Amino acid sequence: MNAVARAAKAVAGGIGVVWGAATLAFFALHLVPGDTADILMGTQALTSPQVHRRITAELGLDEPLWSQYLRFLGHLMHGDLGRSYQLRQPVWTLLGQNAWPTVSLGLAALVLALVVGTASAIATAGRRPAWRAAASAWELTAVSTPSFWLGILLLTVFSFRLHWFPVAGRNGITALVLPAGTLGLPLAGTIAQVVRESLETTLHQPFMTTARARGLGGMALRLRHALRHGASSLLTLTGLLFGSIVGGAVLVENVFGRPGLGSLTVSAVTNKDMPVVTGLVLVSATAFVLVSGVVALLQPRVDPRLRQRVSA
Amino acid sequence: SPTGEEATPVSGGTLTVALATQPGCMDSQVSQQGVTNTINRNVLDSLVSQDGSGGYHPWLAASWDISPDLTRYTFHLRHDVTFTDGTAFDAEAVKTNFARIVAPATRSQFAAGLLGPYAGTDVVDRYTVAVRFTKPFAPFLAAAATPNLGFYSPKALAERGGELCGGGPAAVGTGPFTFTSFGKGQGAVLTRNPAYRWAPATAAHPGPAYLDEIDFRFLPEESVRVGTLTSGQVDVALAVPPSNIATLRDTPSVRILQRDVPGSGYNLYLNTAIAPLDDQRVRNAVQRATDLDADVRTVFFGQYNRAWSPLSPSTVGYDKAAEHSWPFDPGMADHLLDSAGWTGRDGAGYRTRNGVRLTIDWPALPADYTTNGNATLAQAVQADLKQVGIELTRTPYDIGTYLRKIHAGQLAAADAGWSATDPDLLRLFFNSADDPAHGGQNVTRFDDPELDAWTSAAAATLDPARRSDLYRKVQARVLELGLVVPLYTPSTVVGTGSRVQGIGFDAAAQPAFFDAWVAG
Amino acid sequence: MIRRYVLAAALLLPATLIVAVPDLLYHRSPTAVDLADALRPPSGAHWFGTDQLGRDVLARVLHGAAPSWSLGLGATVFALAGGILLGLLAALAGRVADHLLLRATDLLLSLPPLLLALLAVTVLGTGRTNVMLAVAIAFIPVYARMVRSEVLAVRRSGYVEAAVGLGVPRVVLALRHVVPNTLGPLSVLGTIGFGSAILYGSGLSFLGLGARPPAPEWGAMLSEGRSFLASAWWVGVFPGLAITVSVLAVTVLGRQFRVHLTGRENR
Amino acid sequence: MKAAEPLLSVSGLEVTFRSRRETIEAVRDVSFTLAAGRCLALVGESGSGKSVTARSLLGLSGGAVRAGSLALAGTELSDLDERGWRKVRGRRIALVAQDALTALDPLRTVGAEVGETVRVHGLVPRARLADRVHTALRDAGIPDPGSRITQYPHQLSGGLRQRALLAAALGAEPELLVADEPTTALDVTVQHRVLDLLRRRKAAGTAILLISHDLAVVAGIADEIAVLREGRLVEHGPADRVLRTPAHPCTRALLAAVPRLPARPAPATAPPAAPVVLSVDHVALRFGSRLAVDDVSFRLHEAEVVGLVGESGSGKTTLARIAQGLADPDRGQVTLAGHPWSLVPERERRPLRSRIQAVHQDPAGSFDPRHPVGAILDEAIRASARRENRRERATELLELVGLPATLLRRRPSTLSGGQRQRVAIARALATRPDVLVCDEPVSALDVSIQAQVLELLAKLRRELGLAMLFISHDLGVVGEISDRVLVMKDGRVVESGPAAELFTEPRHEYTRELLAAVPQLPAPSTG
Ligand SMILES: Nc1ncnc2c1ncn2[C@@H]1O[C@H](COP(=O)(O)OP(=O)(O)OP(=O)(O)O)[C@@H](O)[C@H]1O
Ligand SMILES: Nc1ncnc2c1ncn2[C@@H]1O[C@H](COP(=O)(O)OP(=O)(O)OP(=O)(O)O)[C@@H](O)[C@H]1O
Ligand SMILES: [Mg+2]
Ligand SMILES: [Mg+2]
Repeated sequence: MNAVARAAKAVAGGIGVVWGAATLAFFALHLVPGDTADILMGTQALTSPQVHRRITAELGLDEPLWSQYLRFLGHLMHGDLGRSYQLRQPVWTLLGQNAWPTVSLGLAALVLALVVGTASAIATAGRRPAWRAAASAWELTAVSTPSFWLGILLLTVFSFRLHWFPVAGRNGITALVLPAGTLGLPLAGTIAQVVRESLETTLHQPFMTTARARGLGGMALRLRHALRHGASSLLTLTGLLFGSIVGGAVLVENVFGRPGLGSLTVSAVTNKDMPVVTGLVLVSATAFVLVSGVVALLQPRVDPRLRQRVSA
Repeated sequence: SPTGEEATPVSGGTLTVALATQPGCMDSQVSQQGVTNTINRNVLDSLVSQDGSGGYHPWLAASWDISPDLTRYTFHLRHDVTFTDGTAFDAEAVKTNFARIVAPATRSQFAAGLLGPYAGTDVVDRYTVAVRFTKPFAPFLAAAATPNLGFYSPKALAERGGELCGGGPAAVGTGPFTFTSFGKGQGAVLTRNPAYRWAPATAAHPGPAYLDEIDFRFLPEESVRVGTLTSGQVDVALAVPPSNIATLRDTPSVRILQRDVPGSGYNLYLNTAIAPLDDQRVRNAVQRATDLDADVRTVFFGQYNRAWSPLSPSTVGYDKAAEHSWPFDPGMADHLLDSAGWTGRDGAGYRTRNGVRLTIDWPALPADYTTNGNATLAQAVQADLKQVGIELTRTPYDIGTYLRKIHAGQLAAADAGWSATDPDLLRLFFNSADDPAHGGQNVTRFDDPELDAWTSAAAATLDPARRSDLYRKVQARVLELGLVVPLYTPSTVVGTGSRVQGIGFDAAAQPAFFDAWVAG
Repeated sequence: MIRRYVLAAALLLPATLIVAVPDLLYHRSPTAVDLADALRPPSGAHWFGTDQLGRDVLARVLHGAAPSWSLGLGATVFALAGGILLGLLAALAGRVADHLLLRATDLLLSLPPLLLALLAVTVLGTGRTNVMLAVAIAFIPVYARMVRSEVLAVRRSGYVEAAVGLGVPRVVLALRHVVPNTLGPLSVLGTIGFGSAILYGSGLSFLGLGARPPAPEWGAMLSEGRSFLASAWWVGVFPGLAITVSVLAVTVLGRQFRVHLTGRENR
Repeated sequence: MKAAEPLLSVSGLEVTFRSRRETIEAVRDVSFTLAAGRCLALVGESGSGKSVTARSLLGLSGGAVRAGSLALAGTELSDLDERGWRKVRGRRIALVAQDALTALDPLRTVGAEVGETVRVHGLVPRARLADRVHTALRDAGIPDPGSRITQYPHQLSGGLRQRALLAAALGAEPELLVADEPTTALDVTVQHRVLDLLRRRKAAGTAILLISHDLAVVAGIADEIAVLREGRLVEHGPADRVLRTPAHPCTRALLAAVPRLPARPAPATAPPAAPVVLSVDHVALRFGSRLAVDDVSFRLHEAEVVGLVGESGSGKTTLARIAQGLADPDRGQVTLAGHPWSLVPERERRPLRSRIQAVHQDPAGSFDPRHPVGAILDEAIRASARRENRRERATELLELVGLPATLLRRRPSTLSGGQRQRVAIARALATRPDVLVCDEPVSALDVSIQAQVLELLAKLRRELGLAMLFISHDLGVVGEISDRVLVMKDGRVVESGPAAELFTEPRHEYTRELLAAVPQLPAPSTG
């Protein structure tokens, strides 16, 4: 297969995933109980049945499901995501406003998690049990601490007591530190655990003896040889990392009062706000497809054995 | 100097305010959220202004006449009011706004309801406007005082009406501030309207607002909101959690302002169409078995008062006689239940009748739609009822299922707390015409001719004495029938930093920033 | 090796007993409200203090063990089983099946997890078992991917080739060589997943899809307790510790299991 | 003998492995010295502690080491901490590890691996590193080094990997080279070149500790020979003396077992009319641009042994994999006992699998690391058609290859190279196959065990009619066991014919080259 054909296939696969995700979201949302108009009105509405019917008709919710689906696909193909039922704004505007804060938060958290996680793993893999236990303890505590706790804790110490970082607001990069920490530390814990496991497996391989026989020691051994093997399993973890970031963003944005797709997701899903959910799913699926694409490109770079077809 | 009220207000400065909820739609004519009003009150003006004791004062309307049958309200508007985009405020503007509210395309979730039996608006002359109703509609002035019936510039409505939910510069009002920017989750920024000269009589000062800018931020997490206040990162924090109030009162750098919210308070409505609550004795037993004094004091750290009536004490028409009329009396509850035939006991200690356990389900709303305190209070009530052998279960529902069930009248008990300045609220909750299947709020599903007659009559008169009398009877009767267990009176608790002065409350106990100023 | 398992079992025995018979050692009701005794700090009478309704926090932590463990373990086991099955299918079945399964996991992974879990609860209905399944469903694609890539690596190895050369049937091959050799890395995720499942479940109860109050459940207690972080830390910290300690315990077991699998001595 | 100051002196070296179940004293009280420019060969039966001794010279034995003294040119090595060791390893003492197939990091290019020592010790400026790597690869006898630098270990044949390891070790020009079976996977021509390289290094002053079970190789280069047995030095002396007049019975046994090229045609042992069990017709397989197997055909009759020799990287292993049905050829086909064997679904192959078994070139990699020897054998026994007492059979199989039953509970990672290879042979025999594909089955075995295994294979063939495809670079071994021999070069069979004929009257240029390169043992003076 030449490169063009492969690229075309990858793009087609990606489009397939995005389409599938949108479809799944569409039907999922129709399965979510409750009437969209009711939910829009909320718990304290003064609605009359007429108003209710009008809203239903206006949103096209009275049509049969398949025709709603076709209409939905039609709009989708034109890149028309429509307006939010609840917020009444064009979905693109909402996504546009909220995408960057979440993306920057996610990236910052990811970088932090990668650095802290791999550092912790490298520093302790194959070392004395006491060290390993200590590292493992912090990692697992981070993993099993809910992000709202972690966020509140970090805020209490670093913002309220020490005044190092603001809670939120338009203060640029300093306002990103604590949220990224909150989102990133549990991830770092996961990464450290997985990478350490992989490092320790690698450190027992025969080629490690050869490498040591060349005068490589401690750090060099880990960085130059073992880490590559760890990176390979890390790449496999992208799905998890992606999900944790998208999922964790909700709570972190809530605690820090940050704008972002996370809080938008919760309100859109719970309010059955179809256009927004669709938009979010599209964004999320596209991002995932891109991330997996990058991973698919990176994986054979890290592990050359993947570059050839497997026979038998 | 932080000596308080005697100091002279100074102009200038930015006030940073931490809000507890993220507004969804920022269009006051559409949204039903309180937080939308908190922000928009500074941008949108109303025809009239209501004071804390139920009196009405001129605002955009210099005066008004009401037809004797309460179906036609004529307002004489001020001549000097302009929107911040330069458009003049006149009768046309009123008509355009009200027409928009009731237009189906607007899908108003709340304001359209406030207009009640709206029939139309007539432009009498440029500055005189008449609002017509198909039925007598006494609560209209109260409604007209809310930001939900505030006015957007007709020009802006025509040009950017579709963007109002997104807030920001598209929202052009006549208010003391202009809406500079809004981002979901990001916060809202309001900037002073220097041309403002039509503050209502209820305001403490005429002319423009003192503050240059108000910067609203959304911090839903309670402890974070408190932390930002105590660490000086915000000037004002709304919805201070009860657990922190006592400590904050003792914190020198913080001041606590508190005002009881008028309206229905926070109550538990019992569905009389579902067994075992179809038996009045069981309903009364629930009332008597609930030790609200202790429950409310503990759960809300002594900061909120228990309720005695389905109206909160700061509401016009509140019946003081309801107080202590149904005290905690587990003995009486036991007696009532025994007489209702719930005499058996099962292994878990609950009462039974013919082998059936005495169980009441009070469905739990998703956390987004309730507060930690309310959820905890429910557990306290659960424990109280267990003492007399009633099992109170709390089935968790997602919001969709919850609403479907409530509209179908399938929930045995439902909690609600509404803020409103007019006791007409009682009609929504207890008039049989307002049953949930028809979009009403009468989840008790109790069909009582007397209650129907009294609530309808009260909506058709403006005579304060007559209204009080009617509403007093309503309150007494619903308590006697056991349709409702009033739980507590919520209050608005605002924490401010010491440099902040002049924050007040409007009639609905919403914090008002027009008179606020910052020292230094 | 055996001795270590005995040791681990000995350690887990009290935990199991607590899960099975929560009031074996500590006889207090987890739901008894005592308003006069609300928010008391830890003391001789209440070892872990009391919560805002005067309920004994220790009793609630103990009684919360069973539902929390069943959520954590149940979801993890389900997700692992589902993930292993899908991952094996993807890696060992034909190209078409692999492609389809891969795309399907892609699809699930690409959705916001909240939506996925919500959908699961919606379709299955609320309730403890269904929340557990919902969490499991959200985890399955992650495990499936992990398994698949591990399987691909294992499949290239000499010992699988040797087994193929012996004519070992595909299923036996998968069970004897492939699965055990992928379990090592997977068990790391599994032990972490145990804790996340409990937290995830508490997230769902946030949306009105989780545990019923006043039943004690660690995730729910944790989120109740956060309002008191400054004033009454014990309300939230103890259930939090319970989760962490459980995760640590499960990890120690998992590590032991891994050592057994890989035949590597724990240095 | 020069009375030079010893570069390396070892006295009283002891290495023990302690596990919960047992304590293995792998090396006991070993002492020797080695001067610069000299070569000491460590020989001894498999599992006698050679590799462990070698590794402990770099502080990498993995067990508990006690030594009276371990000195390198005045530096006391046994006192070194990890940092100190690091300065010594690679630069002053270099190691060529025994298992070439697993000794290279699969994720790094050959160039990176080979250049590592030089880079780590900062021996040449970065800019000249590439040149240095290139030179090192060429010196180690790797043809077209430029194209190999960017390849990964799995793309190299066994012999190429071994040479890459050697290049990596010699790249930094160490004072002492510890080479553990550096030529096992090499065909004789390449072996010849590698030995030349070692000799040149020796002449340039490098001390060499050579471990090899191939006494002919040892004879060609070693100045002294030390014989290990069960961890003890049983004999130590000048090479010539030890080879000609061995003192210890163990040494004598080793020497007696060395196979030699047949001097005259032996009668063919396979009846010519025996049925064909395996038929390979015009198969070809390509990896990228490299044609690993190019139009190869041969037939294997019942009870026949076909030897396969040829240059390293010429496609022997690949051909073996095709024959075994583990790789499908791009062209051509394979038939096993009349059934189509290539390009058919695995489902159809599976019932026939037990009839064709293989000993892999890389036995270490062919064992599931989690399984102890017992489980490994058990799996194969179960795959055989017969019902039998599996435990007994496993013990019996181990006995067959000369291993004690105590090994059943050991994991492959704790076995010596020879022990592993014998386990692999035992496993291949477990199903009582008709055809055995052996890829270097005896290359890691010391001569006495090798003789034992060869005798075993010959017996199986005689008694059970076992047919074999036998790959080895050791022409002596091939000559001893094969009826017919195929010679491969660059993926093609360049010559084939009855073994005796081919070795005495080679026709192809390459075959002649091969034969000329075979190292010879000096004639024993006992006769
Ligand atoms: N890590 C280990 N743990 C336990 N036993 C070991 C370990 N490494 C080696 N041994 C044992 O030590 C003994 C010597 O092993 P060594 O590898 O030195 O043998 P060898 O002489 O190199 O044999 P061969 O020629 O087969 O490679 C063997 O019995 C082996 O099983
Ligand atoms: N997976 C692979 N990818 C690319 N090239 C390969 C692969 N496997 C083998 N080759 C190449 O195919 C050729 C033949 O390799 P093969 O392993 O069959 O050699 P061999 O004759 O067994 O050599 P040796 O005696 O050194 O083991 C070599 O050039 C090798 O580099
Ligand atoms: Mg060895
Ligand atoms: Mg080979």
